[in-house]
Amino acid sequence: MVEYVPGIPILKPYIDADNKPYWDAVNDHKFVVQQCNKCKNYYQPPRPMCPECLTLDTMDFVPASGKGEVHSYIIYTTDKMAYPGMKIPYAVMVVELDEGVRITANNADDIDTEEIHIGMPVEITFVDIDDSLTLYQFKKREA
Amino acid sequence: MTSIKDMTAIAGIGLTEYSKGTERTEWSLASEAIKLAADDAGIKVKDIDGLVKDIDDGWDCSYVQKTLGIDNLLYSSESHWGTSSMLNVVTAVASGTANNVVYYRSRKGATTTRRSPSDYRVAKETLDDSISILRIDFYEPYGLATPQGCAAMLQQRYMHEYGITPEQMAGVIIGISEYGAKNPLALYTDKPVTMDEYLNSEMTVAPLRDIDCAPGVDAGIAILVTRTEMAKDLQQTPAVIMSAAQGAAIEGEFLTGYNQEKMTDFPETMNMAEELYRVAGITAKDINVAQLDDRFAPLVPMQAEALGLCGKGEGAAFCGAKSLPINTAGGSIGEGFMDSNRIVEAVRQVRGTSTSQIDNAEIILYAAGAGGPADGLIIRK
Amino acid sequence: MTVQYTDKPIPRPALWGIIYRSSGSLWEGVKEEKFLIQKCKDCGKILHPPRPMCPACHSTEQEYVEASGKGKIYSYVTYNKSPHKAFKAPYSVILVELDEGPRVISNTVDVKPEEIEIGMPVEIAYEKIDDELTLYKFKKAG
Amino acid sequence: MGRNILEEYMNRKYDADIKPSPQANLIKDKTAIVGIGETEYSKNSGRDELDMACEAIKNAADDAGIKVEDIDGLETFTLDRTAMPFIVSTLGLKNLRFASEVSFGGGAACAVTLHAAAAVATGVAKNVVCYRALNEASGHRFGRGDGYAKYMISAPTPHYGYTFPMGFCTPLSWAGCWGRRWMHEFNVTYEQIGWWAVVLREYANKNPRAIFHDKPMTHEDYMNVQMIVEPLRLFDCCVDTDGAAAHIVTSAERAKDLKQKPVYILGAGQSAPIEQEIQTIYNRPVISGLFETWYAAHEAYRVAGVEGKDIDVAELYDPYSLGGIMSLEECDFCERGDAGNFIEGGDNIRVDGKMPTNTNGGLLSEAYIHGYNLVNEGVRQLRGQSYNQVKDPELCMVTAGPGVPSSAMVLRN
Repeated sequence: MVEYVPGIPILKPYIDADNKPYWDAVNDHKFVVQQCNKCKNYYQPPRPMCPECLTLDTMDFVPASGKGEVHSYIIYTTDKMAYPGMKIPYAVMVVELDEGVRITANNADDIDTEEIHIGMPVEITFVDIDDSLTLYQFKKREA
Repeated sequence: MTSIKDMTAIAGIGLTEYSKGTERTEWSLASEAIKLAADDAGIKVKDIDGLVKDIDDGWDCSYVQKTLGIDNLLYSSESHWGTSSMLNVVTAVASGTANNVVYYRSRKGATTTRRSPSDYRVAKETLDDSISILRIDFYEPYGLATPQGCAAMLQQRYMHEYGITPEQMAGVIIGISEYGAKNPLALYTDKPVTMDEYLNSEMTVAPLRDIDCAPGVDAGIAILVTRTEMAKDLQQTPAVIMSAAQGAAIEGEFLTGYNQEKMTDFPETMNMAEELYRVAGITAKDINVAQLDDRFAPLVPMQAEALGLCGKGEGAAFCGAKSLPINTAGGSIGEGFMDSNRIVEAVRQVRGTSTSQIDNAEIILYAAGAGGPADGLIIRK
Repeated sequence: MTVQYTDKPIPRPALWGIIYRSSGSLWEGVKEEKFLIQKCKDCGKILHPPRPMCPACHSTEQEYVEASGKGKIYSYVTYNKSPHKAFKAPYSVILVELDEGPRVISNTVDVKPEEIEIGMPVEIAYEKIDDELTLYKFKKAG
Repeated sequence: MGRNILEEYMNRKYDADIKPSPQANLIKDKTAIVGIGETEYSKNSGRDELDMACEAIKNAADDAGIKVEDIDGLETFTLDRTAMPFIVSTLGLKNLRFASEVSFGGGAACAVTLHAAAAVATGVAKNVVCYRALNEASGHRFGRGDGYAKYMISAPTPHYGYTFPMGFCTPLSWAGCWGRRWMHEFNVTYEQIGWWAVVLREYANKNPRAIFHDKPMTHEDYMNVQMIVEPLRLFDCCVDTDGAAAHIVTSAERAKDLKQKPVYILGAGQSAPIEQEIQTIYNRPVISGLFETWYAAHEAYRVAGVEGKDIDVAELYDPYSLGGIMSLEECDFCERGDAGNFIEGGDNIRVDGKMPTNTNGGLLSEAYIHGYNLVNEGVRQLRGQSYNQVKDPELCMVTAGPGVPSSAMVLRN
């Protein structure tokens, strides 16, 4: 569960031509992963060219299940290394998705920081931070 | 005594389309350029084991590997003020550290002028470096706030010292634009510049005419270098690197070397030229074609003099008379400001594929860094 | 006063850097309308821009001496379009070679852009921009 | 994509066939580190970085017995802010022949020496100085979180856009994430991790240059100290430092008639394996290991023609204890996943142990000059000039920053 400190803006993603579809989907509360339509490999982070086929025009964004499990995590216990816009303690998790790629996200309201453990089954959910920023978090999922 | 002479060669060049404004990212341009360079040389992209870039643009090698599928790199470096990318590449290959090293640039000079975020940059309080602080402490409070202004300061002193007239100075860009008109890639030069156009060109900062300033361009360029004996059994005629060198000088800055004894001498380029010719075992007279730094046309004559291509004060007349072919693809004035597009043209002259092919083009000189830390290359068939 | 300023903040020396602080004494002197140039205590070489070590003898002991403020215009440019919102075009930027050797960038106070010539003798003048910033400028000499 | 790299890494078999042949390598045994220098390491230098860089370079030249103007090559990080043209004007370098910068912060700690050696070995330059100066204690701190909120509205690069918005924006926390996965996969305990910080502090207490020279720390102190970002405690973090360090590389012939006993570069290597990022290496096939340190170390071994078991003393880059501990595995000083047991009790890494490590106190307790102080300690060990001198060592392994494109080198006396 993450609490934001009022008055300190949350940093927005850096959006450019390579990752725009990824973040546009998040804005519509949809989750997509980049896939090369030639070799069918999934890639994270999204990129302009497929490293397997070396092609610039085969990179699609396909709907993803958003299901996965916690691969690793950290918990900010002091403000020394934490982002000032989020209340201490807060956790950040690396989640391995069913598609095999891994993304980082905070735990949703239904997961307390102490409950997080490696291997925990989770599922994506979306949070509107403010009118110009929507992010994904992960909530509990029955295995 | 070991030397880098003839040990390495440019085996592949990669050039994306030039654009005055593209949606594509620098990452996409860099990836395509490197792939094109590998295809041009005839090697697998996976066999590239070294990547060198300029700090100001493009994306660092860890990004570019994600699109090229390179398993591991044995060499990487980023050039900054005072360093030379090509010399890095040559020492990497010649020392046996890596086999195929690519110097790549990807820049959106036409779309945005922001510095590439590829390096970790925190904002204002931690300024870039001491040279940026010198500029802010000593030049910007007085309104000298642009590179154009600094180039104009050099031009004014040079024209005064040798009594150069605007008509003579016009010869530089008129000569270069004649080559640009024959090069379909030179987006900014469809026909040669006329004397009237030159004399009537606006001066944002006098005495530098706006027409004398190279525009920005969006493009990706990659230069692949390998050992000469390996290049011999690849697809293209190898452009053998006779020598590569870099030059610096005390009191040198970046276009603002005001406390050098004679700033219009370009001491950095003179130091670099001395080593460049020594390693190559030739003199300035053996150069058949030159690709010089024409980001600001009035600096080309000073660079030609510093390289020993002509006597002091004779630079403008030398360029106007076209006694030596200079920037045979139209240079940055024609193709947009990206130093390595002149390396590509130098390689075309070696391969005989230039849009203005010089028939006895045996030894080609490339030089960059006019008025600041200098960088040079001599290549041959 | 040949350089016209707008109401926007005028760029000013950084001075607080952790990277390069050597020019601090020079700007303190300018506040008291004295133009101090750095000199190596061991070999007497004039160092400009100021720096922590002498390139000639590698001594790290420097002192500041007051310059005469006299010099000649070495080069100049004239901005017909202003590149910075604090400055009103047209204005000229001059490069002055001081009698003691260093060359400094500045503005003229009493010479219009079209009157400036290379070799023109000039003398230092000070212009208080605001309570934290005084800039050294140059006026016609003699 | 990446299939053979995973096999290679997991089977600990470094595939050397496509690499440049060792015979073609001009650096091996033909270049040497002949001079080392540094300023005082402190929490508040009161000086600017340019001033400290010049002092460190001058000290290195004096140590080598050469004049400052004999230096014709400069080598540093892209992060360094002393700007080479102004270093040339301040040191009075009349004919600079080579200059190069390497990116990726600490990952370049040995790459700078490799590039300097490449310039010397190919005859481009004679004396190349690698230097680094920073006021990271009194000035700007890279590793803190609050810096970003003040300066930025969005992540600085696209790839940080997947971590910064989640409040995940400091190198220590990124490392803590793959570090925890390693601890999980090989059930490494916090008690075991602590021994790294404890032994390094013992070394520092005998090293007058070290910032924590007069501050002892027991294993119990370690266990009771505050957790900064779980799983890493305050004593697991490197010590932010004001200072500068430098070392000079020249040819083996010239090294013979200089002041100090030459320390030869036997083999050096750089690395940037697949899905490489700045610490956020979460899309690697496995994240419980440092591919970049393994590849850099084994490229250095390949060129040097030696193996992990031949090394007598190691200086492993430890911006946080986990980086140094896991590097023990990547340099083959112990099996993959066994580093926790290897450092338990601390004897194996003490001065008379199986692999004396970070004998100056490392980046945790001596100083954090981005690895340059580790290179200087490696040189001191091989000259017999260390405060924690290993009994006549012959081979020293130095590694650079983990989690980023990295480098490593084998030095010999």
